[in-house]
Amino acid sequence: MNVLTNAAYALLLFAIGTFLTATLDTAIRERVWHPKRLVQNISQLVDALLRSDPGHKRIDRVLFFGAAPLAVAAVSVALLVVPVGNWGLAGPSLKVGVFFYLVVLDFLAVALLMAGWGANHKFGTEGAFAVVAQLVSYVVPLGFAVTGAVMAAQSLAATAAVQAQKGLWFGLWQPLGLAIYLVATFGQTFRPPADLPLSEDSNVLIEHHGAGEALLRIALYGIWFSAAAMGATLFLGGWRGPWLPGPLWFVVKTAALLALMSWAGKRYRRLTLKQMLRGAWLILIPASIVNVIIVGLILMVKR
Amino acid sequence: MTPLWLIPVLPVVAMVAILSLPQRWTRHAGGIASSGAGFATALMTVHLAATARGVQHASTTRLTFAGTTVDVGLATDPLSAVMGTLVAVTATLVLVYSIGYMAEDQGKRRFFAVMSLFTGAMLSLVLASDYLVLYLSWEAVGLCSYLLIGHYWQQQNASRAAFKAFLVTRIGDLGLLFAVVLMFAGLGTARFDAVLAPGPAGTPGLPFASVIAVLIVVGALGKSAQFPLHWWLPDAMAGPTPVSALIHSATMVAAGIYLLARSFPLLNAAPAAHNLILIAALVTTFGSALAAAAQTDVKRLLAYSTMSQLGEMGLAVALALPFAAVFQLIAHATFKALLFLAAGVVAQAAGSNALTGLPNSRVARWGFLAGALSLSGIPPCAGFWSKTAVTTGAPPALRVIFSALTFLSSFYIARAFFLGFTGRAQARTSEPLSFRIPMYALAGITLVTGFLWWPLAGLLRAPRPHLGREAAADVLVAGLGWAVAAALYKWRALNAAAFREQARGLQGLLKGGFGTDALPLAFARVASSVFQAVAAFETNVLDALSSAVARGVLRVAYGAGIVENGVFDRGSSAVAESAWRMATRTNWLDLRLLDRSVLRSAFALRDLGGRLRPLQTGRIYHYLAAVFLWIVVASAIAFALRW
Amino acid sequence: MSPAVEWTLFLLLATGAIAGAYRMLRTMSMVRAGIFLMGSFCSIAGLFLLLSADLIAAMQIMMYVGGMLVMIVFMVMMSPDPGGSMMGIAPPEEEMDMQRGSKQHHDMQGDRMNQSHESADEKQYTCPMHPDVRSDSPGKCPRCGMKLQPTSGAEHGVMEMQGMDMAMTHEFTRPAAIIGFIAGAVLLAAVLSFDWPSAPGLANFDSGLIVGKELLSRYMIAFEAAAILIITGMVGAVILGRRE
Amino acid sequence: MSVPLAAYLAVSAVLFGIGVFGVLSQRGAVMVLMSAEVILNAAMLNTIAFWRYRAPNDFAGQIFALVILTIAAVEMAVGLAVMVMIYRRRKMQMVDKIAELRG
Repeated sequence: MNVLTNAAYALLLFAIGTFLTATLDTAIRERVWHPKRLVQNISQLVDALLRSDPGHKRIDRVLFFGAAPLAVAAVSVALLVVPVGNWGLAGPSLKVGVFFYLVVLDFLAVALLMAGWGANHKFGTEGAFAVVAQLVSYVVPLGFAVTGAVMAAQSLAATAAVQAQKGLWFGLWQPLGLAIYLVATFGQTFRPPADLPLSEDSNVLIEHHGAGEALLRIALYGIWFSAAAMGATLFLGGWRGPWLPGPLWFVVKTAALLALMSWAGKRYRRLTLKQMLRGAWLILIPASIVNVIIVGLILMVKR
Repeated sequence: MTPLWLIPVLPVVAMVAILSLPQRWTRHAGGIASSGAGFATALMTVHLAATARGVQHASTTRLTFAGTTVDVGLATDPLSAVMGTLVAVTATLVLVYSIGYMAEDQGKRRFFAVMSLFTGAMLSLVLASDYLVLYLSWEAVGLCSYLLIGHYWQQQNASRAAFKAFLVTRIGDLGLLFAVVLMFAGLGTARFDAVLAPGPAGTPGLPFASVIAVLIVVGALGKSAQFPLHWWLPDAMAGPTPVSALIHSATMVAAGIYLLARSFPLLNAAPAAHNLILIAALVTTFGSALAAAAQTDVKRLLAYSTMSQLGEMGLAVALALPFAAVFQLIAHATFKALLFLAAGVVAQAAGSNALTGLPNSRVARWGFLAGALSLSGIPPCAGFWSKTAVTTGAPPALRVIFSALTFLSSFYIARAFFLGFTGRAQARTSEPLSFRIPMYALAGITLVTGFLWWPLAGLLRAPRPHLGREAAADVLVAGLGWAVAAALYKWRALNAAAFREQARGLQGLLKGGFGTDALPLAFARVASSVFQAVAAFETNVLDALSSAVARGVLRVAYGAGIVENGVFDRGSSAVAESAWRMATRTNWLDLRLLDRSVLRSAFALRDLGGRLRPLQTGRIYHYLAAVFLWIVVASAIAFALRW
Repeated sequence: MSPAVEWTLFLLLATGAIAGAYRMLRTMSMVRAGIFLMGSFCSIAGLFLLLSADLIAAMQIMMYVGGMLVMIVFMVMMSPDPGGSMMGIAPPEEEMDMQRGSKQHHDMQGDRMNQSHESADEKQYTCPMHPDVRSDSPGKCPRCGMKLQPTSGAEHGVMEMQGMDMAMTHEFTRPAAIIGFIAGAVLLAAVLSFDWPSAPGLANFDSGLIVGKELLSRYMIAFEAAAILIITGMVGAVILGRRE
Repeated sequence: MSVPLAAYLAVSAVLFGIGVFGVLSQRGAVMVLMSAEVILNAAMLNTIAFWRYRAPNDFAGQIFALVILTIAAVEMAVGLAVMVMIYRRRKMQMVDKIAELRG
């Protein structure tokens, strides 16, 4: 039975999460506070869901139409592992939780590749390859940053990470880890400074209109939300907090991270692929390895 | 107390340092590194000699391989401590000398590295506490000598000489190797005390004692260039002078004698070994003395003189005077090194080793003179004391031989001095400091060691020489040799006027030398009158007599040279001739019989290859198909068998 | 898990794995082949989950998803016709079934093609220099980049195409099939003829923790060997791949 | 665990067969590489199946699987590097055209 409850939990979290991120993002980017304008923005997205996405004769049918569902599935499975509150759910306490989350992230890249390639268009192909390049180079620093936190928590399970942060948040005594994690999420979830695959001249979502495109955009929001949520769990103590109830803390912390990221998105110009890859391989990966070493030393000293 | 094994290791460390230093450091690092090592070892050995008053050190390590345990290591007893000091001191002085000598040489870095290695190996040879370490360092020393003789490898004769030296000493080393093997077979260990311990009834407890003794002697003969294996030493002079000075006069060639002295109890008991040394030593001393008298090349002359001196030491060992031989060795090391260094200075300046064309250098002349005096055994020098140590111990019959030897050696060294160093050559060479220091030091040592005889004799428990009639007779004979040489080569070539100038020169020396004016003037006047009288006497009486004797000696010398070439050359060419003929015959056989069968099988193989060629299609999937097919077949078989 | 659920899951994943692998070999388009293989590997990972080896499942997915993406990129970069549209351009009308439907000319350099569906289907386009390059849409010739000229259409079976033999498999296919079949059959026979033990109970434990500990204690050598293997492999790949 | 071990082994046998067919029949070098991956996966499935059914508490099986995974990774890396080299020189990577290495 708990398979169903887990699935429900994930989908619910996916829905609320994406809604929250969408509103927060539009709020920060367009500097719009009025609830009416916020709702109007989201409603466009919703009615896009209803319009059909025919695609043209030249597309690779299997890939083109398979992309959107795969993306949404990937994101919801990723959210399965994120612990919102102190409920004894199987997902968050999965023994290989955090590792599983990292693995599932890649499926989004597969979906985008299928979408880009399937569209049988120059921009789509270029965007698809940019997606693959970005994925391959940003999963390594992300993995190492997460390793730092997992080492401190002594287990791969996300709940264990929350438990271990009873005393001091990992983000505080592993600042480098948190920084690398955030920068890597830009690369992984294709948010503004690193959103080359979604830019005008190499857009993965070209030829996608209506439901297909909407689903893919929702999936992108979802993956961004899950990244922020996992970041909050691993580095800012998850749902644990002094006064407020568990889930509220979770929302506050995730919202904080989301705000920080979208602000950074607004502020910096879009990175070219060369800059992004150079940043990942030459700066992030060595830094993340150093971070793991530092954490290891601290743990050895503490133990 | 500093660990014993450090002594041989220090120069090796210096060698490693020299080799590993970056290129731009070699300019002066070479000299410093090796001299540093030299000083370190010198200090160490002096320190050891001081503790030789009964305090014995040993550092042995136990090596176990393939079940057998061998304890190997170094130890000091009076003999090795003294020899160690000698080696270290001479090595240091020669290395200092060679800083100047090798200044422009490109191979300087290699030279100093190998010299340091040699010093280390020689020290471990001397300090070894068992035959195994001794043999290992014996080989290392042989290797270094090969490398150093062949230092100027561009020159054809140098590399050929190095090769010859290495081969001949190898023959000797083989003897020593078999000896060590026999020792292990017999006793299971090669330690000196075990091997040399007197067995029941005086004969050494060692099985095959006499065979081992003979083999040891063969080893010693090879290394010390004695009669059967002697002809490599003169050519070894092709190496740079410091090499000859250190290796081919003072240390390496002396190793043979040290070995004989060390294993003396063994040799004493084996009559075969005893006679072998006697014959070899006798032939070598006389043959090389005569040859030395006929030489025109100063370094070859010194080489032959070394051989004759070594022969003399061999004789001393044969006459059961091991420690006299060792003392002779020590004295010889110092003055022969001095002679070589002096000769080296002028030879390098002149560019050739010819005796006549040497330039005029004050330091070299006085150094050579000191060495010459010591060699011929004139009283104040070391040579006198060691010669008397040997002659006093010798039975009366042999004393005649020794005096003849003294005459010959003083004659040829005096000849060398007058021809080479008193000539009127105009070119003057000034010597850098690094030449002067070792020269003065060695000169000092040759003078001092004489007085060291008493403590050394006590230390080595050797018979003390009593300065009786025989010693005086020897000095006279030496003086006679000098007079003959002087007459033959110096005065006759001069006219009276030149002679007077010589006297005034002496006068000038005396005035400067002793400070008080009155005394030197008187003395000078007396000396000049004496010289005039002698000159007169010489012109009419002595001339005829000495020229006759000298001519006789020369004729004998040339005869010996001719004989030697004739006998050996003709013999070897005959052997070569027969070998060549036999080879051509087998070649005919080989062509007829073997080729046909071999060729046929080759052709068979070739067309088999042709048939197999299509198997190699170059396409990977064919190969992979074969692999998978085999997997399937194999698993099927396995599956069938199990089932 | 109840046996029924387990069986359905097993069958689902097994067919996924086998179908994925098979489709990879049969499909013309390289990218699709990559995706199918990735599907097959994910279902194998699912099988691992069924066998409660969750760490290995996660590792498998991470390794192969990333790996396949890179493989696809390489294939597109290096194969003459990644989109699989050049081959077997049968007359489009009759065989519009799923599998062959995607036979469109996919051109890396050309811009967006014939958005308007004019009647280009009957006419064929060929390159003046390479007559054997045929395509049913204007654009540039993949071989020499020259403008393609219209020409009379010609019936192209997969195999009879002269010159540019674009078939995915080479003439060794038939024996290959036989060997593959024999291999599978023999192993299958071996497997089915033995009575394998039933599964013992499995304490629910944290495989990540335990494998981690084991790797660094008992199986240190395996761990180090694997590490060295990876490093040498990577260095070798970099050196081979380096562009002079 | 109602699904018997034989079922897993059967699946891996079939995968192995498909892999072999793929390696031998495919013309594209990259396709050959991918079929080789299938064979490796078949082997890994076997390992894990045996681990689960024979000795679930001794983790040697899983570690062996990890080693297979490493081998697969390295094989892919080096294989692609070689592919790039061949492609640079010959502008195509059809396995049947590359046949110079022969007697």
